[in-house]
Amino acid sequence: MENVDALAAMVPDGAMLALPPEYSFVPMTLVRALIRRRVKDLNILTVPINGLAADMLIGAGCVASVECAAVSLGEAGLAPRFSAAVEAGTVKIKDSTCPAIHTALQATEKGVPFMPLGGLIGSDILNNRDDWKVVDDPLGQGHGRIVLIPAIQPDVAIIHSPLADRDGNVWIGRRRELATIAHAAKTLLVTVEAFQDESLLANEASAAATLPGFYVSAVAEAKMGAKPLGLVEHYAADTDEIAAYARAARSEAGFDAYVQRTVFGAQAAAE
Amino acid sequence: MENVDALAAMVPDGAMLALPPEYSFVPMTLVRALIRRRVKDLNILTVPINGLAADMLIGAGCVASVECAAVSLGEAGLAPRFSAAVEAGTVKIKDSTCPAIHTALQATEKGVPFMPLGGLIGSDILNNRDDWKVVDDPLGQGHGRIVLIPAIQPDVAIIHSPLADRDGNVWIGRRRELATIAHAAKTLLVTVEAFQDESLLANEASAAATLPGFYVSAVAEAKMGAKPLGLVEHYAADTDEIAAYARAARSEAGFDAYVQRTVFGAQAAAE
Amino acid sequence: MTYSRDEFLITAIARLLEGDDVRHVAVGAASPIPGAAALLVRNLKGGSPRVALIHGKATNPFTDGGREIFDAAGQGRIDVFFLGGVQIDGEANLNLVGTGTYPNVDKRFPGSFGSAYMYFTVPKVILFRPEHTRRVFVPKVDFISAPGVSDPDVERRGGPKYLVTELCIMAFDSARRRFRLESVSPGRTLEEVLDNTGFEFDIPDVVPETPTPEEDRLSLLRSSVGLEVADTYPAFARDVLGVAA
Amino acid sequence: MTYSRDEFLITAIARLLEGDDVRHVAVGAASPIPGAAALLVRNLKGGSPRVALIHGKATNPFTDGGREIFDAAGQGRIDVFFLGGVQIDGEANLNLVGTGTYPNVDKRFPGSFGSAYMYFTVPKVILFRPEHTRRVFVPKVDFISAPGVSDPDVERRGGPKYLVTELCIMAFDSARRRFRLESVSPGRTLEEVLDNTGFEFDIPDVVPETPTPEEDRLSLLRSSVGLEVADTYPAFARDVLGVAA
Repeated sequence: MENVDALAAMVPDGAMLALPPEYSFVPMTLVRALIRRRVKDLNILTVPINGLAADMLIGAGCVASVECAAVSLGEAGLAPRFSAAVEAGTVKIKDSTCPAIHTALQATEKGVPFMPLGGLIGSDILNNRDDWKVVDDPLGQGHGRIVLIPAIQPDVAIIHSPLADRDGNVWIGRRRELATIAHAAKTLLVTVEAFQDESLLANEASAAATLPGFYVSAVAEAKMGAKPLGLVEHYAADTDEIAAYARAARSEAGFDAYVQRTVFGAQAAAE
Repeated sequence: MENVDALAAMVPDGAMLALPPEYSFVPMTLVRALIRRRVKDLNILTVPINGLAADMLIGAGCVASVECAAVSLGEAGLAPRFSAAVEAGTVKIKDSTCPAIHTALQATEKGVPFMPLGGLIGSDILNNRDDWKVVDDPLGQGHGRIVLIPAIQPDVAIIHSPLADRDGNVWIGRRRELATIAHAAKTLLVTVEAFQDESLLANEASAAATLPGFYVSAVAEAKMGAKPLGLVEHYAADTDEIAAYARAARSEAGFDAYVQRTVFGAQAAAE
Repeated sequence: MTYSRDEFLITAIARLLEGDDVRHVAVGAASPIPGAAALLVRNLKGGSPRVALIHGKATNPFTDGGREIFDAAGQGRIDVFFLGGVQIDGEANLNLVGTGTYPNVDKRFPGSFGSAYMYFTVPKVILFRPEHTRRVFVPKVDFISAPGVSDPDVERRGGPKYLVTELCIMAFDSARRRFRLESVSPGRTLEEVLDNTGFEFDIPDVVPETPTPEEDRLSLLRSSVGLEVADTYPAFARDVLGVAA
Repeated sequence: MTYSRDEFLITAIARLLEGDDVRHVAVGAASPIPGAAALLVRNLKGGSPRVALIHGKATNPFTDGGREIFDAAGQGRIDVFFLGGVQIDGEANLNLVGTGTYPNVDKRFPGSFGSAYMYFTVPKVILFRPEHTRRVFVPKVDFISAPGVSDPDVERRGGPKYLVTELCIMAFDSARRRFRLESVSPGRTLEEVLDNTGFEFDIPDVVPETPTPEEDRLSLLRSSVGLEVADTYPAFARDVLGVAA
């Protein structure tokens, strides 16, 4: 078992970093540790969307590019540092769409160089993606044109789960996108609320909710490790705190003060 | 809730029928009901392999064609009616390979006309499949040739599960191929050991093991409905009975006597 | 019975969901008004259509992760979906990315989400944007997140069918690539719609008024259906429907 | 210590799994000898390699359904896999379908399973076929379930590395498209191998003897490792290793 800072040290500068969506086990404690370690030039992939984690990493200057279907704080509004960075051009943006990101990871999961996806044609998303390719129906069955999405292999993916066992098996419940992320990524770093001694693979019921340990590079304990986001059946999102972030991050100075307090300050030292 | 015979009546003659693999919830009671209803001209798709169910349907004259990666009785040996029918040419055989069948169903699951798959080139499986297509790397990234597998959409899929709830949600545990089969098939018929009143979606742990009811066309109760095959954590396979089948089915007469006893006879009347 | 704007919009959307072709309605994140409309119709019709509030819990039937709703749409299992836009133009093109010149737009919004796919695969997409202004309804969007119409050689079974705003309801004709005004909200006028729409659209000789909320539906919204809404949107149920979770 | 043929084969295979390149061994259905070999090496090396006995339970780590092992192989996460064949020829082509003219062969076997994919994706495929006869080892297979070698324009990171039979061990050289005899089982001779092999293969000047089972390994197989084997293959553990589950 590692600690959170050791996990943060396993994310190299320049890595392509996959982040799960807001409702799916986002490892905020680890994200704060990444900001503390002053990681640089991350290429963020949101799977398929993200909010607070991506926005904080962008605001803290850790990010070179973002590939996303959306970055949003949900009910708290726009992701202010994301919007500012894209408007200013200080972060390179690769717009995508939810199923294209799932598809690109599934291609890596299956070890194929691409997968087809319907829709997309006529969208300016496609028109700005020279890595995506439109082909005529290669089976010649009258299907018409279709888009091929190249495989994406993240260097590192990070998630926070309620539970792991001593063999590194990790509970993911019905958040099956986490399995696909894990299958596709070269390195998977996991923080958990707790460890249990009994194997999660010991019975069929818990095995159904489990990511096998052989996809997991390292696991560290992080109590309340998704806060201020929520963790299903464990704690709700702290909507006041997220709204406070949204307000503070409207300006660079406000963001800096927020990060100083929550990432570098006394509040963070307790993590 | 329906009964098993009502489910059997929902499988039309000539249907493409998807069957799960031997270790994954095979609905043998329903298979026997299909034989009793004298269904005809089934096009069986094994996902990706099968044994007893396919062999009995073939022996009983219900099958026009089989697409499979393998049909085998496992430790009990060859599937005798399958082998005899293929040797005699009375059933059309479309040989495939496990990941190609998974891929073809995933294509339907994603609503795309094909998916690529590695390997296969140089195999006589490919050389005998004029529906599969070899193309040069369409992304032009030096990947070389690759095979495109067309989507397969079964008309009907049938499974037996330990448990369903009153909303038609069905427990599948970690047998995720059953989810893909369900997503891909037009009609899904399910038999279960038991029903429970509480929704399987009521908590995250059981939801993780559950196929949502909106993929399920009908559910019927069938106690011991996988026998003589096993059902994980419920009952083991009856290896003596499977061996007895394997011996009997070596000849057409032996098979007929076995079916008379187990499908049409007193033993079956109790189902 | 008096009613709020949001209650009016809920019942207006609900009327578009009552046909037998609507067996499965999916509603994206943070969409309480379409969500409440779908739950209302399900209640009225005794359990059909199925309703998937994607980030809901008890009301979320998905167990195959984030891709399942897109897969289900690709399988033809989702009949209705809702989309909005920072900008929407007269050919029903949607912009969810930002205004100005891409990529470093003047004002960046979250992004396209699944629109570029769902718009092609769901037969009945209802565009929902309460704010009806020339800022939203533009002659031509700055960025096409999802196109309203497609060439014949592009596989497309889905697309825009209706546009619902606080001012009016329009229907979209894919073949003619144009919206047509269907009805105007009570107390609003055709002139207001024209003044606040930046694109041309067809206008019938007689413009009906969108019906006011039916009393029985308002009652349901403020009681049993409100409780279901509260399961996913507690703040909305409390503030708009007066129902505590 | 005396030993059985199966115990000999288990230890012979185990020696091929001891390298550091072997981090993850997968074993297909109904393969107790390779399965026992993998569990033996895992025990000897203190937990590495990981072993996936595909239809095992406690020893089956897969939770993504039937496709996961193929996906994992596609991801490069499986280092060793075992394949056999009704027929195997000198270019390591495998036939798992039947003998005679396809499709209505003279003798139909179950089918190709995942061979046509795993043979391309798993770096170290060990061909295992105890029966060493000219019926199995033919000049040219009647049906290629999976080809031993591929043209350079076909993506292939995996393929045959060894062939283990009751008579001998051969290594396969993909570049030369030929097997090379590595060692002959104790008490067997080069002549026996030649007499019972229907294809040509390279022969070293001096042909070593395959080592007999190490005593400590036999002890492990008949005790703690045997118990692990019994978890998936109870009849085999009882009959061959004398261990009851």
